[in-house]
Amino acid sequence: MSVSNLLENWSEFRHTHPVDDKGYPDWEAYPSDIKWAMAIDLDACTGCNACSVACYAENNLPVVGKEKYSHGQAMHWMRIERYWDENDSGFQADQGARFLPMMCQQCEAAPCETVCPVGATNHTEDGLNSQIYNRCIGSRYCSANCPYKVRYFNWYNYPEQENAWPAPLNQQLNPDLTVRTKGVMEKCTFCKQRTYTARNNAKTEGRPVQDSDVQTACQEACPTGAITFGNLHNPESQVAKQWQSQQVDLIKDVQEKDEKEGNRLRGYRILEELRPYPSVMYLERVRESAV
Amino acid sequence: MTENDFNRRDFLKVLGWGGAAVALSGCGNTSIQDGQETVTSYVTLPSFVVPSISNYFNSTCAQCDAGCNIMGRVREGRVLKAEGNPNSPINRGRMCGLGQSGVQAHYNPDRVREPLLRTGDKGETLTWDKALGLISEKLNGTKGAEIAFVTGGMSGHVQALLGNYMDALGSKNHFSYEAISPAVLRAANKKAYGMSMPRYRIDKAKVVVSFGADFLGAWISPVHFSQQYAQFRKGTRPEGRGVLVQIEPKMTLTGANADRWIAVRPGTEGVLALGIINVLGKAGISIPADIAAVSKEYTAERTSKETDVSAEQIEKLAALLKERTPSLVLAGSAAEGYAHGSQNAAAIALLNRVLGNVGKTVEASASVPFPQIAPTVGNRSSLNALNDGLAAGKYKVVFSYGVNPVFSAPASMKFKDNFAKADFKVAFAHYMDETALAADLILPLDSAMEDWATVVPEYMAAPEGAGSNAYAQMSFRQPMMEKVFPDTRGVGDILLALLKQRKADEYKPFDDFYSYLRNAVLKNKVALGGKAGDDDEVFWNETLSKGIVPFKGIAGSVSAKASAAGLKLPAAADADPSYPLRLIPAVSASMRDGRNANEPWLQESPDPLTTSVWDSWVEINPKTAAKLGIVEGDIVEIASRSGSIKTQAYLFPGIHPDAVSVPVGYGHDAMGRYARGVGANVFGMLDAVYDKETGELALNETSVKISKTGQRVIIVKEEGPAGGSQAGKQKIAVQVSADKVDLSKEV
Amino acid sequence: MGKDIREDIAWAQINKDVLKSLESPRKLYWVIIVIALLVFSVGIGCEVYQYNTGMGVANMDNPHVWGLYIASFIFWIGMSHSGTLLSAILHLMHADWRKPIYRFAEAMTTFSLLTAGLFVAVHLGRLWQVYYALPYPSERWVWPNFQSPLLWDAMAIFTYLSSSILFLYIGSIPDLAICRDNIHQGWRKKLYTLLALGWEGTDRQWRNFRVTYLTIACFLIPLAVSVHSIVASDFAMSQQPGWHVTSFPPYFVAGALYSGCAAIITLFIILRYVFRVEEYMTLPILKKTVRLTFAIAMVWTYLNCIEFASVWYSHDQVAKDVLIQKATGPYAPFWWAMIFCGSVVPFAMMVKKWQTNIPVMFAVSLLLNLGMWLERWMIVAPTFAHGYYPWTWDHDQWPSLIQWGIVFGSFGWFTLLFMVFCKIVPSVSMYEVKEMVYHRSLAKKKEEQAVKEELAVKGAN
Amino acid sequence: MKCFLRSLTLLVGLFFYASSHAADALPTLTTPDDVGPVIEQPIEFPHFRHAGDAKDGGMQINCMYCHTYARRSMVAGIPPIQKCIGCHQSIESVRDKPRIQKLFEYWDAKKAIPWKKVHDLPDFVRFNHERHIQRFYFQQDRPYQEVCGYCHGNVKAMTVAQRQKPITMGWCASCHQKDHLVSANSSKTGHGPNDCFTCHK
Repeated sequence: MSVSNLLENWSEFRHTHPVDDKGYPDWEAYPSDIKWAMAIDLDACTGCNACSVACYAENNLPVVGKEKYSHGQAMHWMRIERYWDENDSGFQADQGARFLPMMCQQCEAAPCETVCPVGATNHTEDGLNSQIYNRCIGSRYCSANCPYKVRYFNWYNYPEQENAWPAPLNQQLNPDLTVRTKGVMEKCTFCKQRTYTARNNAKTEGRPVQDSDVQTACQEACPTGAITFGNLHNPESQVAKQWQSQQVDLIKDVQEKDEKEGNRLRGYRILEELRPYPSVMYLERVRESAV
Repeated sequence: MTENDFNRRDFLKVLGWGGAAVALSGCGNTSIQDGQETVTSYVTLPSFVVPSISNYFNSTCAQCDAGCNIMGRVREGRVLKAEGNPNSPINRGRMCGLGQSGVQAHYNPDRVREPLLRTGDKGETLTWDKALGLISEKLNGTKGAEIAFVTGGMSGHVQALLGNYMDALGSKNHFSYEAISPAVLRAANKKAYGMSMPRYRIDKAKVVVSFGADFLGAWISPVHFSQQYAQFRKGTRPEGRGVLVQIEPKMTLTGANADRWIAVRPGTEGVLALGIINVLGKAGISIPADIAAVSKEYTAERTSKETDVSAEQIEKLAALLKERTPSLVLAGSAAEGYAHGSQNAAAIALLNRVLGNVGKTVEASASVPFPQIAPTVGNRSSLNALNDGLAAGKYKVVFSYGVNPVFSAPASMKFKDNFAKADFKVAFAHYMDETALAADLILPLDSAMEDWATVVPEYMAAPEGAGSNAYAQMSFRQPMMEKVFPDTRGVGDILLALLKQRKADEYKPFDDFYSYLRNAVLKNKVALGGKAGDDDEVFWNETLSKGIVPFKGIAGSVSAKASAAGLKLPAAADADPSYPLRLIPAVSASMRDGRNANEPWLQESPDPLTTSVWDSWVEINPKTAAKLGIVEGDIVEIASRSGSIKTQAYLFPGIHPDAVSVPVGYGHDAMGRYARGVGANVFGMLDAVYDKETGELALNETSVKISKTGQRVIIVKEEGPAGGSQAGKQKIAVQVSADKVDLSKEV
Repeated sequence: MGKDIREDIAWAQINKDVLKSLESPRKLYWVIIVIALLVFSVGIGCEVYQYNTGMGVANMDNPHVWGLYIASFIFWIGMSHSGTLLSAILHLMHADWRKPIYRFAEAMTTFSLLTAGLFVAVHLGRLWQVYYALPYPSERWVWPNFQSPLLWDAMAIFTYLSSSILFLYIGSIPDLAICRDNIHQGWRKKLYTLLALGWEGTDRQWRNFRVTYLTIACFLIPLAVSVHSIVASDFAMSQQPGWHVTSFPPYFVAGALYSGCAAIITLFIILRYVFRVEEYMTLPILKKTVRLTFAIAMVWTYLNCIEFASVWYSHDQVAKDVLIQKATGPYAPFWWAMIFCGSVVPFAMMVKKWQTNIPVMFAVSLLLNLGMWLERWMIVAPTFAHGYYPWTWDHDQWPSLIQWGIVFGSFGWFTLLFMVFCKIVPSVSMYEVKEMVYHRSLAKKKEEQAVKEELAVKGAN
Repeated sequence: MKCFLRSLTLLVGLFFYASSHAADALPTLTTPDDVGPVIEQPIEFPHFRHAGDAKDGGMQINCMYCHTYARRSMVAGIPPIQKCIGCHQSIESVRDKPRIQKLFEYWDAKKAIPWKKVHDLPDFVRFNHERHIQRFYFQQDRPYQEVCGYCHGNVKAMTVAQRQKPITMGWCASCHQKDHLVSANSSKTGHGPNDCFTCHK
């Protein structure tokens, strides 16, 4: 490790984004043949919270208790947001409520990545926005800069001081990922431990990763199958088909179809106009007007 | 290698030793600590176990009565997570949050760990031998009629064993009690369709009109219905995207997902159903004469007046139902919790007949040919019977298993006092809940992930295809790991031990419940889908590994002869000015009747609609609240004729102005660290009004008044003070009208 | 208006007066020290608790991940700027009135930087891993992220701090030598001997001294500007509404000078009383400082308006919402207080009579400081309360007592450092005052000479 | 002044130059051994006897005969006692040796042996044995003793295994940065992942 290596090294550890300063996308520069992405059908989502609980189970999320929840310190990587329709007189309930599962959008040009002073969050070659817990020094700049506010900080020492898993509850902890201690940032990883295993197995068998290899915990649990997850680069994958059929392009900040009149497609990405190039496509909730 | 006859029981014993490695907090520990930790090592290991790779064992979820088939993910001798079994016709590989939390019931730190005997106010631990001996002692000289056994809904071989035990005791007093049960629906269905639990086909319907059936949340088999719902919403299916209309006074999770949520005046659901029939008749649908006779007086105007639903809305709904068939009309708990609940349900069932849905979206299900293992469903009328018996001093020895009536009985029943009248009360308990606290002897149970059982679901979902109306299944529940606490026992084992006290010879061959179960299943190998020539061991192992045993049930048929005879709906009564509001106890998908309240994930997962956590609340319509001067977070006192509770007010647009709603399942004063003292128990304040036909407690018949206490808190909830507003016109949770999108070409 | 420094004051008198201040300050000095210690120990207590328990006790949450710590951090960084302004910029501009007061202003720079550094430590979730942020060739082959404004920040501040310390020290060498020569025993003697670096006041030493001092002064000015520009980049480089503002760097620099000047006024008034140096820190100097402050206040107000205006006429709806939220939402009282203190109160400094009125100026300077502190808080907090994402809107999270305690404690820490410094190092630069007196007396003589000559000429005529 | 500046510049330059070279020389694949502590195990397992070369009296058993999971799992795994017994029940010659007797004691008591971890990684690190074995043993066709030895050192000469390599991040990275042949009969090279998220969990 020499000082002369500094710049070289530094550029290596930040992977190239397909969307870079050139102003146009450069898929050639994309470093691997996997790009994990998701599609969530809000018309199928019932807001039942199964995904969120599955995430707690899979990712060793601490239960913080009432007092800390009241301070907004809950650690749900996947949160279900509930919105109402509105009119002048307030909230309207006659078309139900709108639910939105919100987790890290794994942006391709993530605002959080550039600001971390120690490079604890950066882009992986399979298109994830990684969070290296042990590198994190807790400056919380990433969270400050996240447009979606989906990063969760360990405000307390949940495993030890707060006893979030009193024995024998701690036996449930998933050994595939660490339990985070106080002072580090964490967030949805698209179930990194699962994608890792899927890639590992596919590699051993010498074949590309398929849809059947991996499901995220939320996707697996979802009672209505509203969540689709897979490799966006593989045209055979369900998620790629969905993105394609909705004409949502990962590398655009304004989708062509949205510019067109009479667009009858319902795929969209949240806060796309900020150009973070999120990897989660939502499908608009549909409501019948005939009744 | 050396042990070829390696069976699952032994496997669980030798696998991990002395507790396996637990994921530790990783971030503080940067140094390598060679020689500090111990490697997970084994004595013997079957070839399918590879360290760091999970094994899956099929089992059955015990968190509610739907009986979803699950897979337990096991690593290094610990079960880590429950996942759905993809081969299950019930949940098809999916799971709800409640089911996911099953592992927290299993690893719960507040589980009862050893048998406890109460002497006065103190408890002492005792050995199993002593505990069982004590029971035997108390039962000696007690007549069969003086012994009662109260359980929840039951099925499978544990039930068979319990039946045998009751026979051995000479008692017929088995009470099957469920605090929240579709008992009224069962009776109404029996009348209308000829079977109490037909199969609903939401996935085949073009329109679903649900009168308060929260099939996505907490109604019968929610994960199964969610599967159907997902199909129903697909624009690509031949019927096109389905339309869901939910009619209920308090918005449920299903209501929140409806295309149109209609707030009906509480109790007038039946009237609305008849009103719709009336309008349908006018629109040219042929109405059978008996129905027409009843519905003719319910013109759109009159219905509108009684139900608080606009005539225009009724006509729109009727037009939709006429235009799009088949449809499906569901009657749920919100429509049934009244003194005239059965009448409401019957009126709603008429709609299915009028619309010709019976046989199309209401299908016949099979019944189970083995009565011993067929499900015994629970209801509340059985609790009344038990309570009456207790009050009269009829029962000297009372067993309770899997229920918590001390918590869920209305205070007016005085159940706790009556329960105390029995000489000796034995609770088979998972937690020290309210009922266990009131018992004399507490027997700690294995968790559902440590125990053997078979489960036959009441709602019999079937895979697609021929013969589905004769499809029945039994699911296995099997241990996934060694016991967390060594001194707990499976309910089957306890019952077997008790049976041996009575009929030692008959049950001598069975060392434990496992061998009883294995024997019982192998005896019926052929009926359970095996061949007579199959090797017992192979059949048994295959059955266990699948977790699901499909067998041929008795094919049923639905009759489309729902009759309007005797149908009489009461006119909506004027509200009592001293108790002007109707209390609707809400059953949420995660809290249910409160038996799982001690699982922290459930406490921390926000209620989908109010996003509230770790407390109960009362939902009040903003208009009503404005009238009463209540703002969000006010601690209000809700008083009925039978009791009162205090809780925080939440202004909720999804509730009828005449109603308020409080979730049930909160307000435990025992059970464990996560449940105790959280919220208020609404069961206690319910008026003792019963459905006239089934004797079921009418949950929604309690009238209340609300008054401010002057205290105010900030509600602990997920949503911010903006209340889920999307102001700023950002594209966040976007909604689009169905005619603006083309759903038919989606993938 | 009071008298200015007498031109005919003897150099020995200057030495005597200033040195006396090192030995016998008023009783108030000890009161201040005790209070500062108490306040500081409150902060220490809170920090120990927070360090052991976790950042949660500061009552931060998602989205309010930053709180008063960052606001105070900017405040203290800002405070450091006027030291540079007085000692370096005015030095280059040959404004001689700065001479009696630049020493303590320079000390203020150093100590407020040290205080700001404290907040970085207090703010970090894992302070014990802070070395990850240092660019050193590590065994792990990884470097900090040079793209992060936070890292620029760390580097800029560290450079600024070291340069400031150097500047302060070098500027004090001749005075330290005077101290050495006038004190005859004890630890002070040893300390001064060590610090004076064998200063003898030879011609060559003076020449080298001048060059060095000038060089560092020149170096320090761009550094000062860049430091606060970089602090501004922490916000301006991010994407959040209300932060993503192009004009932030100059705005921050102006704000920094502003709050620094206000702090100088406060400390000026305290020092001249506590150390009985009314003779040197005279009211005309106060008047000049006040006028300077007023000018900067107007610049700041202008830039503030520019910021609002640019948000207003842009089509950035979200940024506009944040601005409206600031003025009408839960933060409104603080925001309006900031406008009042920052833009209205300074007009009090226009009143000539008040410019030299000690109590009034003391009150005004405190209000200005309060306003500037609020300004920093109003930059940080409202954006979190009303960012892009509606789900997190209007969720107020007020700082806990622990957080307040640490902020409070930082004032104790600063005061303690500053007061101890003033007791050890002469807070009035003796040699520069002598210079000033000398130049002024020369000028006066010249003037008198000129008058005389004129008279002579007239008389001749 | 000029002189001072000049010498300052020179000094700074020298520092950087020197430190750059000093640092450059540090981590390479063949680092000097960094021997870990001696660890007392419940049974003093003689690796050299089982895996050692024949000339040293070893039996040259493949590492993966006992550590059988290494090629198909993240962890190499400690063999269950069953595995030891499988051979040792028919090796009468050493049956009365104290270590073997100890082994049979555990077996008879059906108690797992509490082996201590010799190569312990922090919990936030994911090391995958399978990938490394696949890459170097199966694809590159290197001898197993060499492949395992990259990280575990010369275990075949040890009794109780002892850590021989530093197993620190820089040490891992030093190898990951090197180009390695993709397979035995290919001239293509590639290096290990340098993605933080691959190894950190």
